[in-house]
Amino acid sequence: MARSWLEYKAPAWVQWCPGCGDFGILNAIYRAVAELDIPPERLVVVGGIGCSGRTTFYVKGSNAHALHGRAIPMATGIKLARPELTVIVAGGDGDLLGIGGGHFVALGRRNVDITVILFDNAVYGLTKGQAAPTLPAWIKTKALTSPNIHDNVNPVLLAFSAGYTFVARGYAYHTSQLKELIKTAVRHKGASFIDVLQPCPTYNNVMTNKWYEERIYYVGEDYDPIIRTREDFKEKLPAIMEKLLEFGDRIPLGILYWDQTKDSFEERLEKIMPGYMQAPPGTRRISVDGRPIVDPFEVFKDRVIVT
Amino acid sequence: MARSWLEYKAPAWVQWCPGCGDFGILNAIYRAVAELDIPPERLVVVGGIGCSGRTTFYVKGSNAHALHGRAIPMATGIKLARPELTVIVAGGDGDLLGIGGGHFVALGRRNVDITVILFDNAVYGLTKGQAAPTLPAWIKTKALTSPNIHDNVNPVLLAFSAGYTFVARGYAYHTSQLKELIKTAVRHKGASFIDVLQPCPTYNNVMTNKWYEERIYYVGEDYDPIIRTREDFKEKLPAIMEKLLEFGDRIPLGILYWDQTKDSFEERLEKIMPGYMQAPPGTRRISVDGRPIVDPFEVFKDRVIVT
Amino acid sequence: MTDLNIIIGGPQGGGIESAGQIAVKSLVLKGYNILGSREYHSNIMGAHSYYHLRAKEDKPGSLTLPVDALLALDAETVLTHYREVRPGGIVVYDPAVKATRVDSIQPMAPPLKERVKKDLESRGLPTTAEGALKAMESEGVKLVGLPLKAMLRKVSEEAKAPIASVSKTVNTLGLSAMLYMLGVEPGYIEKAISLQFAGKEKVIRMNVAAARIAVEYVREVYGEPEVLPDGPHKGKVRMVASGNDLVAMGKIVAGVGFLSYYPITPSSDEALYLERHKYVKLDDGMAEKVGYDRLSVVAVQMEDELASINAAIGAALAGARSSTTTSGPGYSLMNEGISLAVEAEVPIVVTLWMRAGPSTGMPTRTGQQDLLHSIFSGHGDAPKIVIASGDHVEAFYDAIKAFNWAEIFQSPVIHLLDKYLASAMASLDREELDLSKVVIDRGKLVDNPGEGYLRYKITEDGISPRARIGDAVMYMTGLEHTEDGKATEDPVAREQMMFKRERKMRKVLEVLPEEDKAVLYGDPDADVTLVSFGSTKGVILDAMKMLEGKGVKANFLQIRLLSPFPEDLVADILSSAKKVITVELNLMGQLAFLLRAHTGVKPDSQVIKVNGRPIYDYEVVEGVLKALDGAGRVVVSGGS
Amino acid sequence: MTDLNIIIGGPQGGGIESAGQIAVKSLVLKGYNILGSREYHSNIMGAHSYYHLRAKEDKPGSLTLPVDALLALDAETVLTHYREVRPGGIVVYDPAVKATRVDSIQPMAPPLKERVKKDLESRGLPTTAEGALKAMESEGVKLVGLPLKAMLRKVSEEAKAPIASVSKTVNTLGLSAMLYMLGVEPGYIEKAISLQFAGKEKVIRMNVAAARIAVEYVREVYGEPEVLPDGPHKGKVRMVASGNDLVAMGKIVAGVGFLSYYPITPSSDEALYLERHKYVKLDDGMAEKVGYDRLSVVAVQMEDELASINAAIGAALAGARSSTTTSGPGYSLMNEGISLAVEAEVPIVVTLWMRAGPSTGMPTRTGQQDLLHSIFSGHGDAPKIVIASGDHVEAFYDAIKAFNWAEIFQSPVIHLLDKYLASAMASLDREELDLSKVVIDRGKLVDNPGEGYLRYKITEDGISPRARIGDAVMYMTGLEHTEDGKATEDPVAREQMMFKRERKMRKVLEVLPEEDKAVLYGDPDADVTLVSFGSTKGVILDAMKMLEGKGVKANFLQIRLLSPFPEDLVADILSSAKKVITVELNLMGQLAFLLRAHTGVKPDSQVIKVNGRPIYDYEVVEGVLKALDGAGRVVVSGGS
Ligand SMILES: Cc1ncc(C[n+]2csc(CCOP(=O)(O)OP(=O)(O)O)c2C)c(N)n1
Ligand SMILES: Cc1ncc(C[n+]2csc(CCOP(=O)(O)OP(=O)(O)O)c2C)c(N)n1
Ligand code: SF4
Ligand code: SF4
Ligand SMILES: [Mg+2]
Ligand SMILES: [Mg+2]
Repeated sequence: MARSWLEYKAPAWVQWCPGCGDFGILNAIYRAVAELDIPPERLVVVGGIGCSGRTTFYVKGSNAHALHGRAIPMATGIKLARPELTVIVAGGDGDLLGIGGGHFVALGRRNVDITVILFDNAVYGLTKGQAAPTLPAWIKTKALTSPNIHDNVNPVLLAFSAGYTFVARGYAYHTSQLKELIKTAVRHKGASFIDVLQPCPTYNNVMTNKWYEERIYYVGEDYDPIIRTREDFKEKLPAIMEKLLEFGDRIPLGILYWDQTKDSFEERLEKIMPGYMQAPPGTRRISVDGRPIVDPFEVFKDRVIVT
Repeated sequence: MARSWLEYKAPAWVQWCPGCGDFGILNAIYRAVAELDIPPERLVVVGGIGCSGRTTFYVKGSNAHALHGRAIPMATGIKLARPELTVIVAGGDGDLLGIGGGHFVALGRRNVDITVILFDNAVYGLTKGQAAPTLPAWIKTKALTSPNIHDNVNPVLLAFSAGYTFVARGYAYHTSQLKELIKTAVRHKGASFIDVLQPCPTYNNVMTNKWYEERIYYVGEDYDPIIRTREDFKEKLPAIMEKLLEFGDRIPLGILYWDQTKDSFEERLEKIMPGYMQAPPGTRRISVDGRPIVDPFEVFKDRVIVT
Repeated sequence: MTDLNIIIGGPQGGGIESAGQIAVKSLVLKGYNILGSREYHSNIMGAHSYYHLRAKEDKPGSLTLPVDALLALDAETVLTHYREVRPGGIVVYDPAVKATRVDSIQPMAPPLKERVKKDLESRGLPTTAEGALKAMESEGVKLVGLPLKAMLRKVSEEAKAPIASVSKTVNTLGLSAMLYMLGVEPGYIEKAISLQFAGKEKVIRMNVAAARIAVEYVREVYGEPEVLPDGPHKGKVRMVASGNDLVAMGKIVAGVGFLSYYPITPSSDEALYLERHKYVKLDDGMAEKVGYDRLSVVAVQMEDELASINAAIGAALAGARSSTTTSGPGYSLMNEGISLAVEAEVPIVVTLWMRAGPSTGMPTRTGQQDLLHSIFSGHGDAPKIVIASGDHVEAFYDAIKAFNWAEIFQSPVIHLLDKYLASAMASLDREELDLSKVVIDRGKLVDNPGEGYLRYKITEDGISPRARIGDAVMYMTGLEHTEDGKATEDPVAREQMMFKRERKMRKVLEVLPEEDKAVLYGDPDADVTLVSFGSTKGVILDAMKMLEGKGVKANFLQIRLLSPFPEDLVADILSSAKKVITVELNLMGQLAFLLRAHTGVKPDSQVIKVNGRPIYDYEVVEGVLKALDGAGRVVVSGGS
Repeated sequence: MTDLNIIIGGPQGGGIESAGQIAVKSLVLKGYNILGSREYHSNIMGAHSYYHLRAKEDKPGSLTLPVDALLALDAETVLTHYREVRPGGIVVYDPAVKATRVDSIQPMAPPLKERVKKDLESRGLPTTAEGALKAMESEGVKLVGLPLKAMLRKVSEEAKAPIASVSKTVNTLGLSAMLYMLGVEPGYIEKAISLQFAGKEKVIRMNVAAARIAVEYVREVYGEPEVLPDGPHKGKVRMVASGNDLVAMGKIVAGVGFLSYYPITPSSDEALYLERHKYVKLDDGMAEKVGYDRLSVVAVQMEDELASINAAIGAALAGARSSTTTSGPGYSLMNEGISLAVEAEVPIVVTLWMRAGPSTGMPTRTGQQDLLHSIFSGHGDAPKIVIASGDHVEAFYDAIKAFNWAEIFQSPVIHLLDKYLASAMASLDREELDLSKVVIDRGKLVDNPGEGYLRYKITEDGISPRARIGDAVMYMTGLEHTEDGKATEDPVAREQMMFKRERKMRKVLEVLPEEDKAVLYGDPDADVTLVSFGSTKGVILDAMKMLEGKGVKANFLQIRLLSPFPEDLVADILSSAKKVITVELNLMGQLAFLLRAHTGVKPDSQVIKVNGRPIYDYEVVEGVLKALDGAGRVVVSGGS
């Protein structure tokens, strides 16, 4: 714990509404990265567009504020170019599961070592409260003109289905538990996902702090989400599925699934191109004295003809 | 069975390679719609872009060949404008799960009454054999320069997670079983999904007919995928999850999950706007003698001020 | 002649929008025409926001600066707008904010802080709200201090409600005080409050109480003000609506059946307004005529703009009048769908509310930066119809015309508007939304296509009979195709289809009336011709009058149809122009570029504005004068 | 002077591509320069495909028609190309196809069937392959029948392999027969076969056997042909590569670290070629210098083009030379990302291989329809660099320059090419890919940004020092921002950033050498100036010579930089042009439009081609002659 979380507070006015759950998540991030002792310039927060995505401006880091829905591919490019950096995606439910739904699934398949934090408020905050993909059907929050007729998607189940190797759920106002989840997720080598239930006092007048408090609970010590072998998977799966599917009167928090058997994408790249990690694309030299380092007639022999 | 399947054969050269699994799927579609006795002009096949998407040109119907990945939203527009039509989406794994992944998930949330048939050959056929999202990791099919380092997505699990209310798997060369699956899927009122394992003899030299034949089996009579009540769901879920997750040495075929408890999107629209189905947007009159049927000063009273 | 200009500023979420609307309604009730628009940050709560409005006997075409009255609901407002009130004007503020230092205002933009501090320092004033107030005072602005805290306490007593629950009336307190000082009788204010909060009795009561307390206070301190004379528009049934509202209304009147959208500023409010009216009860007579009694519009929030445009295309294929609405970022994502709609000849209307780009840019600020992007959107030769509305009334009619043209020419129609028009409210007379001018024309839509139907039949005008999907065996595709819609790569068939699509665009130019292509306002013999498109129309018309006062005779060529470009008409009009100056809200001079490309006319000067704020009448005047002085490009930068 | 033109046609999947490449290699080995391109359907197997090639002593800039020899591997080829062989030329075919009726050929495009039937009927010939052969014969084409079935049986015997496994040599049989008839010695053919199938000994053996059998057969039936003299390019180390290959090579030479892509014709083959060489062993000396011994390029197939461009942006932010490659539909999807790269000043290279649109269009056919779309891609004022390569050599260098410019100007660079260049193979000399001409310039990239780093520092040239993400605390955003990358909506800061970005584009025009902006070929005093961009370069240069033969003195202005447009340079050059004719492969005359918009010059005529086939030298000649005769627009339509 070399650093104080204050070192990560960027000098900027935090624009969220009073009481917004985002403050809790932001604090959890500050504390997690401080405890992980990540130098701010090595920390990359990639934000989507939305209230949530503004996190990039509030955490001191080497950050990128992406397009709406495109934080994951941008983070993928950053991470693959510089695999030594810590990359965290901060996005809303509209951002990551609506417009970015395709990328959300694709990251699971790639298992790139990125931590995705979903600010799950079930509404589109920044655009004034429309229904987000996590809003259950028939709820009518205040900005809707008629009840929502879309079913809600289950983010943790979707992440599991897509192939994320670490899947957890936290609650925005439980900063220290959330901080621990984030730390574990960042340490995990692979695509990790944390669904953070986040009250939006301004627009989600149904799924309020009270609503959540009545439902959430932490999975117990006896719950074992860790997959160390393929046999583990078979054995533990029924219990894991039960937790992944549970969302209603009771909502489980904590690490729900953690597959430790899979290589990250970077490790797979290293397998097919040994040496990649040592001289990654972002930082390796590409010229010597301003000249290229490869000669086409040497490298592209398959196109050379000696007449 | 008023119609012969031949009535659905469009006069066009079928451009697939000899032995392509797509022929089997096409035949199953012909037979299914014939047995369902759908008038060709009421049948709408919406195709993606790919070898698979060409199905739109081969089935006689009132068809639309969409953009790559966009068959589902286009089909959604068609169906919601004319809910009385039968709408079938035919797309490849690249189309529906790669570029169209976000829409694939969104259709589950909407449960629009559309049948999605996935031509699952694990490769991008039409663009010459690149890896598709369903190609397992470390396989090196002939067009790849190095082994695939992406994990495969599990289409039936993803469909289930996304909220599809009918999820099945078929095999391209088992035309009559597939025909039955398609019929049931089309009859189901809601978003239905059939993952059709489809050998691509030209590019997928690993997941061949032989490969599949060694693995596939049909779920038995004892397997009950039907959810009629919320209790059913709890009870049957473990067995269903097992089947949804099974993909390896053994691959189950048949109806894997069938939730009969949910309203389709059209039914939900009808609930919030009774009368919608009787005068749907596609066919209702919008003018009388070339004049509009509503007057702004009558309808938009909230903006009227009497000074 | 009344010409009343007001700014009402405060923190986002602090009731600025409703204060603005109450002001608008008060003045409309009083018989004036109004124009009012909100400037706000892409933020939910706390950032600075202001309502800017103008009331006149005739129609105000433009907002302007300086204003006659500033209502400052916080220190930031004082410090942001203190240079925007005219000598002799008033500022209504709470003395409690005086001590607030510039540096202590978190939401205030750092560059603005620097500028304000520099200015106040250069005047030898403290860098606090008080400094700014002093600066105003020294320039002859009357300071009207309101002890808001004490007044709120009073409201709480009168309304018998705790302070916390009446605290939201703080805007009404300020507003009522200001309006009263400007000569608006309390009765109008109270009626406006009732209209604003229609249906919420308790809220009305609280706010009316606040209004009374405010009026009483200022009357006591500043005496009875001179009453503002009534405007000429009394005793009428009028409408007060934003551009967003009017487009939604136009769509419903046009018979829209399907609207897909993905939320994005400034288009969302159009969708929201349409959703509020998506389910309309018809009267019995009409019900009998059309065969149904409840008109339902399927309005679907899609998962993204790719889905929006493709769903809209699907619904159009199935026969619905179909539309989607978006702004720049969303439109960028729609490019591929636009190209499909061109190739497959699908009649869809895409409403494009321009905002300040590039990229996410300034989401809640205005601009006209998407002109060339929209015209050339979609890969391939993808010609389409692009129409830009100049004002609220045009926005309404264009929303309807867009559907007609989409169906007549079987083409996507891009309806260009901007954030300024989106949120600007205008007062309208019944005759301005005149249904007798509205025709519903579905072009070659056929109900019974019959056997052997060919979706892409080659015809002389390039337009084929169009059947709904579901009514005939047919094939629709984005691949190049033969007449029957089957994919082909035959070089001859391909060429034929390219020329077929080209003919349709020629037809557009043939068929459309001149008023939908380009309109010349003012004396054809003027000394200078201003050329513009979109929401600058009213501003330029106002500026023309001001220029006349300065001895400059200008006329104004409004380009309505941007694609296909009415080159002959425009060239013809410009051929007699003595000097050509374009006015537009983008950096590269997109209209100027288009003008030269199509007509060869290179504007003598360009007046541009790119700071995200609407252009004001005086800026056009200033720009034209500089241009006449020889400036090649004049950048105007007004507004906060 | 040798000028040998050949078409090799047959069903897709029937070895047309490899037959074409063997022909190319044979002729290169023989000392010629070649140009060869494949025309094919968007289909995997069965549709008609053909290889079209030309061999000359000097560099062929264009393919042309009619050809000297046609190899028809099926009836469809005979019927598709029978009007494309010159009198005195030869057609090699299998007599077994003679009886095939036009109507019975499933893959053949219905409109083509109609045209062929009409033509044959009008000549009183049967509507069969035989009819087409007769038509050729009557025009002086020599028919060379090959009993392919019997010959295959022989191959099977010689190779001691079953018929089924040798059936793939049918193309080699036909090809060898044709090449031999044209005077190419069997040794070259065999060597070319070995090169083509390098590493696959069995395949080589089988095909060499086939070649020998074919040669033997034609020698027996038609006698020893006259030997084609050797070309001048013998005894050299040369390269034969496609445009796709050369761009991939250029990227690797430029130091690309990251390539994201989503498969799409015609860009996929670039990605494929790069992937084959993504992992390069460096020699020890170089390894020591750079500190690593294996260069690895991260080439990732993304889930779509949205992901491709955003991942490329991410990698660029992290310091990699980063690129993505696509064609029209994919580029449409990248619009939003392009706009972000402009606003956030991210150096990425987007290779755009144009194909026939709009929409999915004709995926495997060529065109230049994305010029304006690419220039105006992305909403907002989003200026970017767009460069178009005229030929293979330019494609290689431009791929490198694009990275330099991207990094120097911190801007997206769009590298425009087309399907024709993508698949066209050309022979190149070592000096043509001269590394001594290549500089790697990373602009203001800083390794140690230090404290207080400002990503968007306002500078005179608009370019800020650029640090890699991961090397400094910083903020990057697509929102409008202050120098430190924090979002702002301040009107003044906004304007500053707009002008900063504008200055960068001015700088591009200042810094780039003329040869990268626009190049005039030929006599400046010519009677007519042809203006074009992209892959028409070689064709126009060839046509200029042909025109000279017809007494028309033409020169050629190649526009290399399309954005920012070098208006002064182009205007200057055109100011002395006597007559201006644009040549381009799109419908609306996109270059002509651009030309007029930027320079005021309205071309006197336009020659366009839109049928998806490359333009041929004789078409340019024909177009120019018609234009000189007064035609405003000449549409040329050659090719099958
Ligand atoms: C392409 C595009 N479409 C739409 C928008 C407008 N937009 C900005 S934020 C947002 C959604 C915000 O919701 P969410 O992602 O849930 O984040 P939250 O604000 O709730 O944290 C939308 C739709 C955009 N910026 N870009
Ligand atoms: C936006 C866009 N990107 C890429 C393509 C090129 N493309 C055509 S088909 C295809 C993939 C085909 O694979 P799949 O969907 O699995 O269908 P299959 O051919 O295997 O049936 C691609 C990438 C396209 N048409 N549009
Ligand atoms: S709108 Fe909701 S999510 Fe956004 S800042 Fe306010 S409370 Fe938070
Ligand atoms: S490439 Fe594969 S999927 Fe496509 S037609 Fe051929 S065999 Fe079928
Ligand atoms: Mg949200
Ligand atoms: Mg596939």
